[in-house]
Amino acid sequence: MKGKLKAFWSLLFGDSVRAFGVVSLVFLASLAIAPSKNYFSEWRHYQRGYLKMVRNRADAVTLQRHFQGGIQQIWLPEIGVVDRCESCHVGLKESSLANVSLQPYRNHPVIPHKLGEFGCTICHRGQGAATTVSEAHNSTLAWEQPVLPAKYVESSCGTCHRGPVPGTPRLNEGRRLLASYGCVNCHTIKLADGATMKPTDNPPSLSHIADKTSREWIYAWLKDPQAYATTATMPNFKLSDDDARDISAFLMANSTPISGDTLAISAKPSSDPTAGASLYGESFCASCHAVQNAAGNVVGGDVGPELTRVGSKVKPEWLQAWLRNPRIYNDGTPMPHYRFNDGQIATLSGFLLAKTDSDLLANVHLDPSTPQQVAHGKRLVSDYGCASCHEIAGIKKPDNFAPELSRIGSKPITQILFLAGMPHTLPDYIAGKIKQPRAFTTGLKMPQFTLTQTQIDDITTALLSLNDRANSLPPSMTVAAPSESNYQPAGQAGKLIHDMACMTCHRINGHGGDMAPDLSWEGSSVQRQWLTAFLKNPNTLRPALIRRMPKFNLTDSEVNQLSDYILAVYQSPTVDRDSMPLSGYPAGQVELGKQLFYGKYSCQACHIVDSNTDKGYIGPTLTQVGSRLTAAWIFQWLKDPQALRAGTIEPNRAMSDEDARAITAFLMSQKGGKQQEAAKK
Amino acid sequence: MSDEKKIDIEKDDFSRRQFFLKLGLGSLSIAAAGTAAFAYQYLEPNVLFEPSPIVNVGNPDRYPLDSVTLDANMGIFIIHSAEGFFSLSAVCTHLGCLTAWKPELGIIACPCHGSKFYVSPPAGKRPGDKIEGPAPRPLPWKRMWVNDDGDLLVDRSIDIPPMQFVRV
Amino acid sequence: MADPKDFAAGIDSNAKKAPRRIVFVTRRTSAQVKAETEDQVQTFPEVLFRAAVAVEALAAILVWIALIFNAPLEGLADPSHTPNPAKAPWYFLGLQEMLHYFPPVVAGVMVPGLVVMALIVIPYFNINIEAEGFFLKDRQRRLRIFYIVAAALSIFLAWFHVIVALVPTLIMAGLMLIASRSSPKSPSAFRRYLAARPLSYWVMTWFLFELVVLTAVGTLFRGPGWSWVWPWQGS
Amino acid sequence: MAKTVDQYFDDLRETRVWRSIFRSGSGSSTLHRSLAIQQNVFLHLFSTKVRTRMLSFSATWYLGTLTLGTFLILVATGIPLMLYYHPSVPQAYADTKDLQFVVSSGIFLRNLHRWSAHAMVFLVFAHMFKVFYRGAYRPPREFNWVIGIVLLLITLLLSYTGYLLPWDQLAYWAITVGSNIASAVPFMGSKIHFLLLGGNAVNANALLRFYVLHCMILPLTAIFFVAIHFWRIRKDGGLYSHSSEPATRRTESAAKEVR
Amino acid sequence: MKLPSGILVLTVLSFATSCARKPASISALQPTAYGNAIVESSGDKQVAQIGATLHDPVVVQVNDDKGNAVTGALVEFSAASGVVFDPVSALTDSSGQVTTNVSLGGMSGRYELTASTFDKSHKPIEVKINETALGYQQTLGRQLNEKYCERCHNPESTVERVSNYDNLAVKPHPFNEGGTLNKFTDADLTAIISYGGPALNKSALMPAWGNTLSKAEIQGLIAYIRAVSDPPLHGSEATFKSN
Repeated sequence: MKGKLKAFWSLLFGDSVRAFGVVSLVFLASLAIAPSKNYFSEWRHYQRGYLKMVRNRADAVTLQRHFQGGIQQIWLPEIGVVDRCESCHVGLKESSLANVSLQPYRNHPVIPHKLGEFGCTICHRGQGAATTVSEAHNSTLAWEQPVLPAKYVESSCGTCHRGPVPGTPRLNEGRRLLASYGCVNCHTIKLADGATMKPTDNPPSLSHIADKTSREWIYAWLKDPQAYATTATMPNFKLSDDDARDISAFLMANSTPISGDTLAISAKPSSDPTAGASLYGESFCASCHAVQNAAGNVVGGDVGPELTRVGSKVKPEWLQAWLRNPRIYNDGTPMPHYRFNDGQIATLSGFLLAKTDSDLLANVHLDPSTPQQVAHGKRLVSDYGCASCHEIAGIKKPDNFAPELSRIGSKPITQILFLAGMPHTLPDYIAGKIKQPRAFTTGLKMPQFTLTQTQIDDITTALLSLNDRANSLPPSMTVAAPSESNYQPAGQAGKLIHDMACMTCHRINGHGGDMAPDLSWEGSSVQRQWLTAFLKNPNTLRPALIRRMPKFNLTDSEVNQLSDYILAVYQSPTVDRDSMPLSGYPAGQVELGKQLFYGKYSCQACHIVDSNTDKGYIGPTLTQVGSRLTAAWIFQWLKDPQALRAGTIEPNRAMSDEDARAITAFLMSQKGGKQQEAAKK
Repeated sequence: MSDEKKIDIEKDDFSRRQFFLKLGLGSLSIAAAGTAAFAYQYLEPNVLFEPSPIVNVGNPDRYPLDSVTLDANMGIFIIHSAEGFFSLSAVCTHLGCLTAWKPELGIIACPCHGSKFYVSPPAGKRPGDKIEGPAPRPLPWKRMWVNDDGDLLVDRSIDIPPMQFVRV
Repeated sequence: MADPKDFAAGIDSNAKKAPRRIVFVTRRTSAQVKAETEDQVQTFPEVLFRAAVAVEALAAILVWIALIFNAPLEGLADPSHTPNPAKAPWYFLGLQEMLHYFPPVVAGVMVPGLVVMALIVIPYFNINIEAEGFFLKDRQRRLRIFYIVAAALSIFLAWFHVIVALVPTLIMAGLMLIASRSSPKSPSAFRRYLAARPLSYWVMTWFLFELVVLTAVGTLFRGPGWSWVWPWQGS
Repeated sequence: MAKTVDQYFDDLRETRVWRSIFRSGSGSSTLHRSLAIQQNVFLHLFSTKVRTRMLSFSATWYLGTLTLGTFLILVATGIPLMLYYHPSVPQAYADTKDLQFVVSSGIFLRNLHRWSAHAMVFLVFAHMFKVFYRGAYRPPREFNWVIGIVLLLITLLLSYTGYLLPWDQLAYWAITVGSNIASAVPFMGSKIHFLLLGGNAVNANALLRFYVLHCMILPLTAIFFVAIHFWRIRKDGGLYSHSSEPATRRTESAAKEVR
Repeated sequence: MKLPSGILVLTVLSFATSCARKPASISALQPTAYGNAIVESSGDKQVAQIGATLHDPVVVQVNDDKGNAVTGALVEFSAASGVVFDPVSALTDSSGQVTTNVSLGGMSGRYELTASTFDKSHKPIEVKINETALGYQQTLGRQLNEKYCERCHNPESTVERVSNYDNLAVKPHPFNEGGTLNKFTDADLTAIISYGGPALNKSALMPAWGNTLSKAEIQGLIAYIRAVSDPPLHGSEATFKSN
């Protein structure tokens, strides 16, 4: 055996010429294999696979004609994009490949942009220059940004679109959450257009907290805010018992009485739950405040705090003072000044104070605080940055308390410490950080928020849009956010509007809430008589709505003041309220309008004119629209509703002037006679 | 061992040596030829960083009637004549210099070797035809069309037969 | 080395005469007169073929390596962000490892400068020309010098906590100790071998040993912050 | 068939044109073979004959030849790589990416260049130590040893300058660290650093300087010294042969005597 | 060498990832009981954005041959790559049910989830659950649907929205009525939405939206209608089945 091997060896390598021949052959073979690296490149493999797949389809000829072999490149020099994704994703532009589930051959779903003008990596990240799957999709040493998981892809819309975008609920919601969960109270977020993101939550001032609640409640709240109210947005700081004790001691000691007076009970809280419930309902408290029902579901609005256990929280005297006039305690509160009388205050406070939870404070036993505890509490309050959100007397709001997040979407992975077992990608890091902030390092101050997985994903999406590209795009390539106005009405009426917090629900001149109709041009729209009556005693216009206008118990002079102001100031430039008469339309026109209303335009699908026959439940009831709205407004509205109130759901029917005039005549004849007569009697 | 056999072995050895020599040299020649093919493939770029041949030259309103506009970066003329819009290559067919529009003469002229081309030609001639000079061919017409947004597009890579005007 | 020309060479004008080997014998140099002429082969084809075989084999191996392993390419250079650790090319990592311990003037300039100088002067100082065992002659004195030098080096390295350089130094010193206790008559072949090593051998081997160890440590065992990391720990 | 091809080649070798180019002519006599070396501009650096013993693998391990081999591979791969490379700051990196991803076999050539460079550094070191342990630097070869040291330094510089060219993080920081070692030279260190980089930091200037050094200055210098290196081998009496040296023989005989 | 290096890389990668995932799937769950049937209890036919977690968890129940719930049977979920189950396998609880939260994959289309358990003879029994992931266009359509269409086209009322369906003399088609809506071509649907019911001789109670909605919005609505239609319109969308 050995001899044979030796003979074979000397046959091949016996002398230099033999060795030369053999080694040259080996060398040739090696060189011949060298092009294989090119020939077997992945993109060629996928292109072959595409042609194979296409061959069996009905539209094979078209697809084969469209197919271009070789590396396909999208080059956008202005933004430094080189994308070669289409080398493998061959069928991206073939709309007939929508039902292909085999990647990389599926077509791209419809988006409002042309693929060739945007490339792929602008939205999906990844390495556009790469022509291998792992280099293009994954995070490598040479490229940190892996392909963005689809659930975060809306973040890329946010790099150019600075405002809300239709079709990207995730991004819009994420941005809203960033502002409304107080993230931006601690983290500065400078937007690419130079503005700084402003918080929309309204954390209460703690300067007078001793007036409002007990130290025990503060303690329990600090330990677990969600135990008090499941919808509380206050995060859990995971404080130790001692720390919670000391902070509560400090807050109580630091509190000063409001306006120097101690609060006194003005009326003994009534214990009539039925009357309380009905007043609570009449006042539409539920539009803003939620209460947990027996089934454990939280029902009601989220403007104000949840009231399920409010009786365990507030002091009765504070509650009554608050109900009497919340502006004394907090001038900026979104809570309206209801002008309740003493009896109503007694009823309502009694009703609310009965909402207690005996478990909440059962285990809270606090000894009187010592100066050391107060001092320690003060230190903790500055350490945890409580003053970033809450106003606390004697403690300044810290600047840049938490890391700035203006470019978090481009944070280099090499600068991130990941948790064990966590995928090493930026979205996973951000989502993980929001989900469990304290898990990353001991001693971190960021508290635990109560968010659903979907909310975490939304916030992550919004944060990922804050990246280098967003900050470096020329303004010509961005879509600016609609500018938010700071409109505040002036004068006596302005004070009244502020007092009743109208703009918590109503939007006026680009500022305010979106719970109730936009009042910017209300003056062109309504008749004075109706307006005064409505302000005194709001009745419902839209039967399908849950949230309604509460009754504020305004005095006549206040109503007049408000009506005058609305009619004088909130006038649309396009509607001259006096251009059309309020009545006196010829009967023929009214009849034509009726036919159009019920026939051609079938308005009864959504509106009720004759409450006996019509059932439409979407738009406002029109039985007395003739005494409510001005004819000019109705006419203009029928012509183009969105021009008067952007975003209203009434479809634009592109009516001719004739049709619109006829329907106006018909609607102006709906004066709600019976009810008015009944009222007169 | 007889002498004959010895010679045989020597002969055998010699031819075997020759075989290995040829094997080696042959392999190297094939390798050299293969490398040449390999080099050719390598030298041919697979992607080009060049502007797209399709140029958006903007709204037709930008070009008044009877105007000749040179897009020097793209090397094309956009001409709005009474018959309609058309696009001429601005690259001289002689040696590739960029031609220029001479409004005082109403012609396109090449600065390098004096070729001149018609824009509004006499009867029997077409825009782009040579008036004089060494240019071997008339300036080619480029494909032009209007997109959905109403902008004029020109594909510089496609020559079309003359006299195809775009009306807007 | 200038020698007086006390010889004369005749010039034969007969061009057709076969050239002869002429030996010049001068006073100071001894001619390399060989007892017998060695076998010689023609450079062409023997040497050239062998060279071709060697180069082709190397090329083939490198082609395979190039096919299988991709050259590293990291992210775009970012002057604002230093990777941790920032390493020089591997052949400088021995230097970088020393820079970890010594001031730049010592590790970055003096040591490499001295090494290069030493390498250059080697052939001019008759080093290793008398290729005889270092300890075979003048043993006591040389041992004393050796003890002093080895101890000084070790203390110096220990003083700076240069464990990675100290360990090879100590191993080399141990081997030299064995060599000093050996003689060409030693029963074991290894000790006979050590005994015959000259000083230049010891110095160069120590240098090679340090080079390999320092480079290997710098390449494989250094992680973030130039801290010690085992290759299998990863980052 | 083979014969006719042979004959065809033989005929070709006898043509006037061929003979005007290759003076040595065909034939396998010693003279022809000597002429083949002497008449060739590249090969004449070598002697026409070598000692048979020097052909054995153990004599040299072919380390010098292999180093030359890597150098040839580096030249052959480096020139095509230059065709796709712009030595400008962000572009250099993009070009390296393009070589990796879109140029046909670009990644193969880059790999080959990179690994050959590493192999060359290693082989140069190995060659040096092999020469030292064999004592092949002894007179009359001392100057060739010095040239060898120079070639070692050139090799290191070639590899080092090439390291920066991809302009990636690895390159950038390796060069930053490496060039700061140079600035440790007393008195003129910062000047060397400044001149090497063409500035105070590793930036566009440094890239261009390294590019020119890597592709022009250093390879030409290396070729110059390599030529001298080879020529000196011939002039210094061929490859060093161990037992032909009197010194060693003396030790060996001494050892024998003792035994 | 016939095997392309790409496939090699992919194989290695998928092998690596499958290795990495294995410990999760081979959780030390040992069934204590076996059922004869597996049925879906809730969570079928949900609609969510791509990559999103479904609003309601998917609940399946394992029953024995008499139809009684089985406690302690092992249920495993599987789907096309990209779909994430939390948990991916579990034992049935005392009511015989297993609940899992599902995040859909990254591509728009229909996802077929499989929940499987074993009977006593270790034969697998499965139930298929279908969910829909919406892409950009369909999400836009869904938003428009919620704002404009659903008030009439969805017969069910919620706390926030009272349905107008019952008030209409001619009943609109809920959008998941695939049997009816699939008969309309995209052009038909565009015409009805743009010009109202009378455009196709349908009820005038359906108003014309052509002046209110843009072309793209109407296309988005149609895409949404196609996405939620049950049964699906053949060939309109990809279906991702478990592999």
